[in-house]
Amino acid sequence: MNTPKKQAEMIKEISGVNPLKCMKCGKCSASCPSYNEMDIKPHQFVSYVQNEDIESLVNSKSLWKCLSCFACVERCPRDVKPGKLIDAARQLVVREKGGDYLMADEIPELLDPELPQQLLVSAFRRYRR
Amino acid sequence: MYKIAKENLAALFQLIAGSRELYLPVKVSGQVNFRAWSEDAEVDLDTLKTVKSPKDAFFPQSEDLYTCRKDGKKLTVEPEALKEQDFVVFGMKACDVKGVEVLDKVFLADPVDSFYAARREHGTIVAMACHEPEETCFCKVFGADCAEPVADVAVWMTGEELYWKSLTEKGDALTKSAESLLAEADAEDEKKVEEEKASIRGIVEKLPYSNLSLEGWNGEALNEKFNSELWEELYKPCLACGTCTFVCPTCQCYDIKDYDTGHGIKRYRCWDSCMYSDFTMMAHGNNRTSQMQRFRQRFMHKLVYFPANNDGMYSCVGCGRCVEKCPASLNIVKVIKSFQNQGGDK
Amino acid sequence: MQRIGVFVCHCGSNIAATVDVKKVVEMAKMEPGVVHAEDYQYMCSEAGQSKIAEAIKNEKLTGLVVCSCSPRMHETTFRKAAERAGLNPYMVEVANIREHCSWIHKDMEEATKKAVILARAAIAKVNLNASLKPGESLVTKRALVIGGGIAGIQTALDIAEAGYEVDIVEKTPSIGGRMSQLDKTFPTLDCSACILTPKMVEASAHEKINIYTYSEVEKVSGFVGDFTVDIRKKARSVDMDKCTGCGVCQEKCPSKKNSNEFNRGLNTRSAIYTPFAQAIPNVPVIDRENCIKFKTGKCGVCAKVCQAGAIDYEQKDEILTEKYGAIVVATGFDTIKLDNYDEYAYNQSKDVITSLELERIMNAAGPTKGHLERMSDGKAPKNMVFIQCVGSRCADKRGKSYCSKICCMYTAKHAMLIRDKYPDVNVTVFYIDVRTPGKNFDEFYRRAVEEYGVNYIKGQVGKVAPQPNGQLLVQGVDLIDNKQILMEADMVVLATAIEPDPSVRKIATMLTASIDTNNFLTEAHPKLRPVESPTAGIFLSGVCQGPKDIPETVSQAGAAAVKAIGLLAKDKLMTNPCTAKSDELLCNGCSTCENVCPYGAITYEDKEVNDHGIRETRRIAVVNNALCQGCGACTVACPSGAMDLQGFSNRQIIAEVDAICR
Amino acid sequence: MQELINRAKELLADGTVARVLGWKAGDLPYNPEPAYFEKEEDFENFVYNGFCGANLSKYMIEASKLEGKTLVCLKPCDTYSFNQLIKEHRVDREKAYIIGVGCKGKLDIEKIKGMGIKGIESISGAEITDGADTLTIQTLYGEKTCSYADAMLERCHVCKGKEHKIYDELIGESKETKDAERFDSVAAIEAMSPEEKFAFFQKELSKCIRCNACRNVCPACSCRKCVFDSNKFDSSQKANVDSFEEKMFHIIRAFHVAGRCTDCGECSRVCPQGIPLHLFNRKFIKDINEFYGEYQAGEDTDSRGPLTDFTFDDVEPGIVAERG
Amino acid sequence: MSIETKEEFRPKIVAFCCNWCSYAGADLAGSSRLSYPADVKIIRVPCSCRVNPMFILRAFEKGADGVILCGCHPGDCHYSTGNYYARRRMTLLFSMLDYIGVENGRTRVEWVSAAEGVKFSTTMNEFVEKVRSLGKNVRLEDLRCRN
Repeated sequence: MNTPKKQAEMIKEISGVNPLKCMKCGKCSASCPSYNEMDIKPHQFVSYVQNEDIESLVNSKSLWKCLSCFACVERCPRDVKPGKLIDAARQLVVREKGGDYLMADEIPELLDPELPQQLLVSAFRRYRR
Repeated sequence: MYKIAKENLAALFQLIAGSRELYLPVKVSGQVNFRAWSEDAEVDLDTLKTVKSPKDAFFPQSEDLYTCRKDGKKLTVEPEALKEQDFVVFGMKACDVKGVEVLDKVFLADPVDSFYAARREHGTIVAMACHEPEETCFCKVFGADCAEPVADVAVWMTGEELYWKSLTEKGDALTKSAESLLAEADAEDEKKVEEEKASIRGIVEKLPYSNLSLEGWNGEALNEKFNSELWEELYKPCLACGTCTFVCPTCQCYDIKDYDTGHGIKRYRCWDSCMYSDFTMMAHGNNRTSQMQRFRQRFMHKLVYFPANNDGMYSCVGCGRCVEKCPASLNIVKVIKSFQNQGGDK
Repeated sequence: MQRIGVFVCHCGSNIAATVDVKKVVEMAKMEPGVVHAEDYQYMCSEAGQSKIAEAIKNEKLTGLVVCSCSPRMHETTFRKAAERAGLNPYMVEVANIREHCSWIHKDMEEATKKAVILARAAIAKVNLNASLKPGESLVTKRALVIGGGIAGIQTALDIAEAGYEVDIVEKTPSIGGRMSQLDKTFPTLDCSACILTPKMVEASAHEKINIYTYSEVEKVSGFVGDFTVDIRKKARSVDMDKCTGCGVCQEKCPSKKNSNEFNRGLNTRSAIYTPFAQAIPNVPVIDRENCIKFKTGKCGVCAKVCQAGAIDYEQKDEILTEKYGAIVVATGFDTIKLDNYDEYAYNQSKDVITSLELERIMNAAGPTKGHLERMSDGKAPKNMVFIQCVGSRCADKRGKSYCSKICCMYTAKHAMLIRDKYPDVNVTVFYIDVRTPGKNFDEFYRRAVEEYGVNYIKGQVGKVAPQPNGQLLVQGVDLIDNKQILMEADMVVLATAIEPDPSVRKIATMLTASIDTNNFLTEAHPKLRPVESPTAGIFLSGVCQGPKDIPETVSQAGAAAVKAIGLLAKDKLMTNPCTAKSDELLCNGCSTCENVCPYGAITYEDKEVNDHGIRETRRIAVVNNALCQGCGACTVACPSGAMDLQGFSNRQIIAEVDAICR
Repeated sequence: MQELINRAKELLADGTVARVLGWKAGDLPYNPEPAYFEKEEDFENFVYNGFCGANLSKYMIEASKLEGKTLVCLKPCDTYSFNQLIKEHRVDREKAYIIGVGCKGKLDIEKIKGMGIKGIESISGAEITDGADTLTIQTLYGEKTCSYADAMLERCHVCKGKEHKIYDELIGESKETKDAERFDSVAAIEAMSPEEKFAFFQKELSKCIRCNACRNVCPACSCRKCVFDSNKFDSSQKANVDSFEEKMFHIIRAFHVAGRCTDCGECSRVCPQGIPLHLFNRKFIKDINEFYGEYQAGEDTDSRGPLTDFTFDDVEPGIVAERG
Repeated sequence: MSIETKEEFRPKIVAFCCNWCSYAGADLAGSSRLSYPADVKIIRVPCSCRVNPMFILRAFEKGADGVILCGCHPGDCHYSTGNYYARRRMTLLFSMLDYIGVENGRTRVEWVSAAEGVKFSTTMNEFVEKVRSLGKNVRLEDLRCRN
């Protein structure tokens, strides 16, 4: 397991985001369609990464509630892109599982009807290789 | 006399270069000039004339005289060492050899130019007869015999052989060092060389410039020639470049300059050209302010002043390089002929 | 050979902490021409300067090298010190061993080595320096102010009061600028027109002030003290002298459906119009693009109804050429375009407006006669949402990276005014930070919250969605409660970022005044010379230099005026002696240099020369020293090296190159 | 040629011109020299043939200082140089009477000799009126032939065209000689690796003897005193003491004539060491065309040269690295 | 041994900076304590258009390994047009140097405003790094200037 510091570095590297640019305006949270489902709110993603509390982030509900609609990415006035941060956190989880990737034919069985379609699409986009 | 097959020349050059520096005609990017021999050099003995004359071997286009070093406010002066390494210049022609005679008059006369003298001392000249002289040649006019050059060693190239004849002690030394590759020539060979000489002389007779007359060109003619109105006409196409002087085997003028290396000064001398506007420029200005005067200077020097000071020896050897290379097609022959015609008219 | 003195400054520990100054002194002594070298704590101090003066006298110095801070800082100081001690000031060079050395390098050995080299380069240069004498140029005692807003008006008034002639060039038909569009001003809530109009009148009535409205600066040439400016007076189609300002033409004009710029397009105006009632001059202009007469050739109503016969359809643009000693730029601002902010639905709903539009709506002379109503249906709003920082503090390309500075205060003002006039309207302000530095500013904002019950929510709005019922669904966040907020509003007001007026780019280019990446004019020094452009003779007033509110603008306007007056009060200016010079013996007369000179400073003369005994008449380049600014473009264009720059000569620069590379 | 002589004599006789600048036959079949003709009898030696390659525009700088008009014979390519000199105020149009002479490509004696033809006694086929496309050369070593095109100067293979850009009258027909692309040779070098480029130029320039023929023949190098002869830049060295100086001299010379060089090819024609100097100038021309739009120096007398002009969106110097 | 000297190679870099923008930008880099290698030595010129190609070749002749020219951004020239001329001149000169086989990483033009201390410092860091990777300039030097 990586240290929190290393994890935070990895997230920053994967996402290409510099959390220090955030001016805490909250526009990401204001824009988020899944806001109410989330325990950690989009604007908080940024401070969690900044504070290197990745463990909370990867264990949060938010991790799997983000639709990756990227409204926050589009609208962020500071170019911070919280959506990319959470996306990176997800990727971190996936990576730390090692080579434990899903095979395409395993997916239908695992499908949760509650899971937003957009998340699926996003996941395929991201992990197709 | 010795001989060596042409195909063995490469080995000969390698052998000579093993003990001395060797300069000979080398073709680089289509042009043949005297350069230091190296294994991959494209040696070209067939081209009659190198672009530049081989005078570089004794009087390089530029050479350092001394180095002045600065250390804080302390200055040290280190004179450039004189040439100590023996070297061979292979393939000079009769005219080029005569050119060296002219340079000797200048640099070996008192005060002796030590840099030049050292080079002359350590240099051995291997001169080659001109197998096929060209229309621009007029060495005969200046008393050179391109069929039988006089140097440390004379060589003839004919057929598949090169014939080698040592003429001096230096030549003997060189011959000795190359002994392993040279074969004794026999009477048959001697005959071939004589035939070659005859053939060359035959061609020389037919050359368009061979009958050029130098009548009237001597020290006594100084004022008459100097004041001639012809110069005003002759110089006009001159572009004031230095081509004629830089390809010439006898032009010996140089300038002395300093180069700031950042750590001191390198004093060097380099060829200068009397065609240049800043030639002999002094603090007060210039002796010769017009191109006509500069143009006249060159030819007066070659045909009048030099013979006047050197027992009638002209400082032109008739190599014809200027005839070939002048961008405006001017040359010493045209000058001589113009005066001749004018004389005739009178 | 020069006798050079080298003076190495410790600058306290600024230099001495990283550069071994003793070593620099010791090494400098080794350089050719150096006869004296010493170091001192603060070379720029009184004591340091007198050390220099002493050395000049005792050692008979002919040149000085000061190794210290940037020449941009103290070159003048040392040159003046040298001059006082009897040495030509241009025999002084500064080696920058602070900004370019001690401050950026940590390793002592390395920094010292570099300082030695920088000193060596300066010494090499001084060895080739020559005494230079500045020329003189006369000052035209007249100022030009570009822009007739509050900044321009105040600057013009202050200059005029000092007794100098001032011209104001304003591109719109009236002076007044943005301030004339405002309803009330913070934090005092006094009526904008009430305090502005008297200033406008004062300016127009001032005998020293000449106002060109509906005019633009077309071309600027010359230099500090002697600018020549072409002003284009656009055809007004109305004779200024004849018009009485009765307004009948505007009433009768049949073309009435033209967007009213003054009201930010919220209503319409006639084709012949004055932008607003208190316009100065009170002379209408014909908007030729929309005038029926100009479009079809028929109509001519205005001419028929004009008793004074002032209408002149034949009028043409006029170019005036005037001379000025100083130019003040006061071109002001505009709000940014919101085309890229789809999430706020500005282009989709008429009820999403900018704050400047709200000013017009609130204004009694505005499109709604001062009644707060929705532009879509005229209904009075019940719920209003204000969104702050729209386009300000934005790192992406859609907005501006800077804080627009005035929005927090005017939003508080708007909220307060609405709650005051319409107590039943709920006002919500979404903010990121509330920034209120300024006298009585924070108190003002607190009053909005505490006394007027404005609901301030910390958090930005993510989306404004127009609903089929005409309502606006505002989706925001409350970061304090950690709650997403969905609320319906009747009107949404966007505190839109401001940017320099787009015209400023062209003007800056004409003036050769530098502008930053946001198009704000750059000041000569951000702290010490905030109202001057780096280009001599150009001064900055108002928002063209950076975001400001009215009191700041007025104070800067005054400051710019004082700087301009300081210049105009001089009869003569010393010109820079570092000008180009042509060597007549080398000049080919080929005109290449003339082609690259931006100042027209090079002309040609047929001149008799004596070139080492050859006398002939040649075409020779001659440099006008008053016009030449010393850029050196000509020196490189010149193939023969005839053209050289004094103070930065070819050989001087080459000496520096050599010294650095050796 | 006779028509040209007749017309020149006519103009001399009626006082239109004070002298004629043309070519005088040399003492070898291939070395005519530029010459002035002032009297009727001078024309005996007047010649205009394939060996009259010299660009007489340069001589007009001096001729412009003389009393009266000078009749000058200019080939189509020479007229570009003349225009450029007018633009730079170095020649006086009023002092020139320009006869645009026909051209069917000029010959390069170095090329002929390069084919191993030596001992030349006479050459036929070089006359401007000759229709033949073969030269027949009598030598001491027998008769030789070569095709006219093979003996042409490099510049004629990339001829700018038959049109005279400035003239008072035209005499003689010109022939299209262009059979190669002007920038191919430059492009070939551009395609080399940096090491190959360096080796190529190092080799070529090592031959340079700093005779200044290229500079002195160049109509664009019209400076009264060259920077390399003055101490203005501390650059006067006279000889290529170090290989750096060859590069310095040729780069700076090319830079000084950049945007002014008409590509007349005189530099390459006169170089005694056969250095293809036009490769420098043509590189600049190619770059200028690519970066700033097609520009032909000497096309006219009033356009702004590319180095005394700019546009706001010119390419950045970084383009050089980007192009790779 | 040769590897060791390569590691220690410190290039000589000449930076020509215009007085109004880039020199001030360098000053700002200094007052902001933004470091860049001491290999860079700045020569102040009034404008980028003052820089003659001869100066650049001269620097290489005397042993410089890289030359960089900094001026005001196009459009911001204090003399209004100087940098436009400099831009053309340098483009052509650099192209020529590239053409004769001089590594194009040894020359650079960068527009640095008075406000761009950061850009000045990053530019210099990058440039020094680039020149360092190219090693000693041997194609355009005068050997006599070596020690």
